[in-house]
Amino acid sequence: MNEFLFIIGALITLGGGILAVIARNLFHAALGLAAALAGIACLFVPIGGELIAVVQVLVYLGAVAVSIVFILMLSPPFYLKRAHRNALKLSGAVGVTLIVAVPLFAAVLSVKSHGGSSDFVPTIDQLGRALLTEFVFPFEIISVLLTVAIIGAIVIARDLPEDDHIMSAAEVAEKEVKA
Amino acid sequence: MSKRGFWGGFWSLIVGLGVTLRASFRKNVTIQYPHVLVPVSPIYRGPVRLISEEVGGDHKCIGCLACQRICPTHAIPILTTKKNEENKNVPVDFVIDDALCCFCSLCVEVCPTVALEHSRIGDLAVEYQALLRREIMHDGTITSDNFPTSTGKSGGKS
Amino acid sequence: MDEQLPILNPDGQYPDSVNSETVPPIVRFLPLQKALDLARANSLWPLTFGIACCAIEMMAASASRYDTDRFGAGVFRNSPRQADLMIVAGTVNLKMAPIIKRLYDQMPSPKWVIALGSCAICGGPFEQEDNYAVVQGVEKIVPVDIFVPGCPPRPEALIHAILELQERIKAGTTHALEPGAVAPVTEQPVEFVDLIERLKKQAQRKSAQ
Amino acid sequence: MTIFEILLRIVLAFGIVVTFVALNALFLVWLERKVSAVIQNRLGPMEVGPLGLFQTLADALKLLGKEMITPTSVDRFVFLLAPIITFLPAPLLVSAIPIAQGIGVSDLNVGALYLMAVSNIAFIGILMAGWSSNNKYSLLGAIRAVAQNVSYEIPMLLAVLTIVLMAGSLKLSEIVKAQETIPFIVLQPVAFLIYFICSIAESNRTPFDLPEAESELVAGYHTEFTGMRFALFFLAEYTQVFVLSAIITTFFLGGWNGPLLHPIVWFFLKTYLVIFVVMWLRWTYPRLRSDQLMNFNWRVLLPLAILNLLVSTVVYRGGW
Amino acid sequence: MTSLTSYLVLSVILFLCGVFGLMERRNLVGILISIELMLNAASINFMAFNHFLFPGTVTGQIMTLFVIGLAAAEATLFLAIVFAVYRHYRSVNVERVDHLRG
Repeated sequence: MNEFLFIIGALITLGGGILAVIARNLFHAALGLAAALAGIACLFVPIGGELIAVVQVLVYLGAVAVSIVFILMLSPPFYLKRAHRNALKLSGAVGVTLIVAVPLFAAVLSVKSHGGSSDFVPTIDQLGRALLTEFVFPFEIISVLLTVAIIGAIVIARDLPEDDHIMSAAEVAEKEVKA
Repeated sequence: MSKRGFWGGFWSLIVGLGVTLRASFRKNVTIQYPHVLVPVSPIYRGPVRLISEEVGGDHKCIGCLACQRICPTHAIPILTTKKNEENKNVPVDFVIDDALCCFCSLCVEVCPTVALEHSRIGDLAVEYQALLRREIMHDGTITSDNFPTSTGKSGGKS
Repeated sequence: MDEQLPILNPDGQYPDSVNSETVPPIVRFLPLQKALDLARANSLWPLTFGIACCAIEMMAASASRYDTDRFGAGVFRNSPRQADLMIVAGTVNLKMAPIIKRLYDQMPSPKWVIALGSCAICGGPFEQEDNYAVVQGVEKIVPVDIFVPGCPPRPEALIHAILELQERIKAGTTHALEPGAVAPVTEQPVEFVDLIERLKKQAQRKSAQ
Repeated sequence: MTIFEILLRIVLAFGIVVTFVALNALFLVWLERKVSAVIQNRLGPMEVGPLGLFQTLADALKLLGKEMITPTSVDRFVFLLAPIITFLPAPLLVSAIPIAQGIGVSDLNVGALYLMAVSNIAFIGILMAGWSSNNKYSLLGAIRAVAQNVSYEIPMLLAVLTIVLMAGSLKLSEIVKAQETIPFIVLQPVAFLIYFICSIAESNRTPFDLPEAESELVAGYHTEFTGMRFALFFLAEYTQVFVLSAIITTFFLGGWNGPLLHPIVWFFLKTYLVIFVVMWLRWTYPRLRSDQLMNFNWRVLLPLAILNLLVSTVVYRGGW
Repeated sequence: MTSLTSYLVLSVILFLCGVFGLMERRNLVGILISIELMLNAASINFMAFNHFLFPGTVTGQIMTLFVIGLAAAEATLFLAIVFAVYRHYRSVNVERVDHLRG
């Protein structure tokens, strides 16, 4: 069962990830991201992360991916247009990727799994206790960060010019009468 | 928030539910039409027909063309000849086009001999428009007083 | 922006089935055809679509006293993509004609049309040669299966039309279109350009006077 | 277990669940039409089968036989995928709900959160449907649907948290077991109300059916979908109604607990009762306006949910 | 199949996808998508190391939770900034956003 989940999850993740970076249309890229996030949630289940998988789907897929897609839908259509593929830029990107890839693969393949896998699945109780004892400080920081992020986002996105609101018919009439 | 405030609005939601619940216990008003015929008003104006006893029978039309002249939609084309021995008009072809008729009843009112009347048919649906053009009279004899027949399971008169 | 808009109707064209490809329905073999016809006959979803006074009778037919839902024909769909039956209820103006044609084209096959009332059948009170405003019968635009005379017809007449249509669907004698087929218009179709031409002529005549 | 056995089991379970979902949705559509008819003093479907019971079967068969139109200007791949993605959560959700003690496809450790999480997948499907149709009505419908769903998700989660707090577990069967004596609707009426309102909003039904508002947006995000593709949206909607009722039964009405009758009977009895109430609401209330919808969520439901969570923490877990 | 190496290889591939996208995309939202991919690669690593190297502890899982929380905050702010940038420059191409003072 675990292997099955891993294979499914890996396929979805890789497909989604690759789609997310090579899709010409940005909407497709966002959908690829969503697929990758769902696949990663699938991957978490075999390694004892049921809760994390569910949270991944809830927060990442349900909030982050949805809001990205949402922004794309609200935005003017040329958002979605991809800049013309430039051979120089493309080769640059491939080069950087390869440069990053070599040490990473070297590092990954040198890791030896000494402990071996175990069937230990942390309960929600354990996770909660750890969160509120050992990791209470970062936890609080995260909560403050989230609050600040929400307020900041509202402040940044709210910055509308004065005359940019949609006028009601009455207001229009009033304006015309004045003018 | 409305004038009644939050709780007033909340209460109105419950009142609304009560209204629909009470409505659902009321007797339904549906008339199961093809099985049960719908009662209509006694002055209901259905498609116009020429009063006659039977096919090939007698009729009161004297071919005065009053109905043809008054019809606002030209739904009653009549062909007459003076072949009568008293040298009076006699209808030869009498047609009523239901597709054009707007059921205004002017022809019935104007007819000096009360030869026309409104039938009480309320349901009429046909496959071809040509079927709506009823040739009531052909060559001076009434060929058909029937309304276009249909294959439908209904066809009842109201 | 100088960039081309890639989505949202790039050339202002509304997507319709005229420039769309069709996929044959999933179930398409003979033994099931009978059952399919029965199902189609008993589930005629009309398009929410009323033009004039006959629409009031159409509403009455679907309301409590007559209740077309008894025959499965009470599910009024708002999108032509999901409707099977188009009830043309009222006078079809020349200006409205292209829209009706488009709605008909957007409906998926098999689809049926009921012409409700004199105006939809042949122009009714507005029947006149060279009428500048009213289409002389919706038949000139879309193929009609059932004609319901009346001005306006009673709700029973509409129910009768639906029953009649059910019989015809079961017998397989409707104008229902197979996917990809071209609608057989029984009479000469209205040329929409005519309106402009006529208006021009009218204007010329006026200026001449 | 070999991989084929696993595959077989998954396919089998999925098949059973999808069959149940489809049949149940057919029944629910019939029920909806009957309930609406009763409330409007009509008869509803009568002619097809006894009391019109086969009406929805005829509808489904007809939709199968319909032509499937793919407009040329749509985003093909996304357009084809959207109905499937929207329908996908329905069987996934149904399979997580415990019908009775030990009966149910699976009883997850994190069941309560799983239900919340999986229903999120449908948003992506709705967004895909609305965007790919290349139609302004679809786009507006999808935007409204997702804005509404994401907003109502928050008080909904808080209400679920209250229930989890009461039961002390995320496992659905444990939550039901915790209600053996008193169902949570008695102890948590506010949470019940919040959850009920939010879940109706999540399933896009009247009075929250802005995404499909007929008078404004033709048919919302599924305007361009024909035949079976449209039927999948329809199935998804009615399954969502069933799922929301089943979840309310599990969380608040004590699940399968009940005297005399068999637990399964109790479960379905309660579920269909909630379904009836949902339909009753649909045929009673008019549609909200968009700003009313959002205001209600952010100004009433969310503070109420937070307050409820705090108060119930103090009352039930405060220790004094 | 479910070994540490397979998870790590997967995570590296995902990370490289993110790097490639980051280098190649010129659109702010595209860049955000790439960053999310990289963050997810990191959380796969956390989970895998926790499970295979330190069984019995929950540190990696907690870290993943933090990553998810951070990503949510980051996405919110990023999208708000995208809006602001678009409103100012009428473009979301990063190469056009080159003024320090508004």
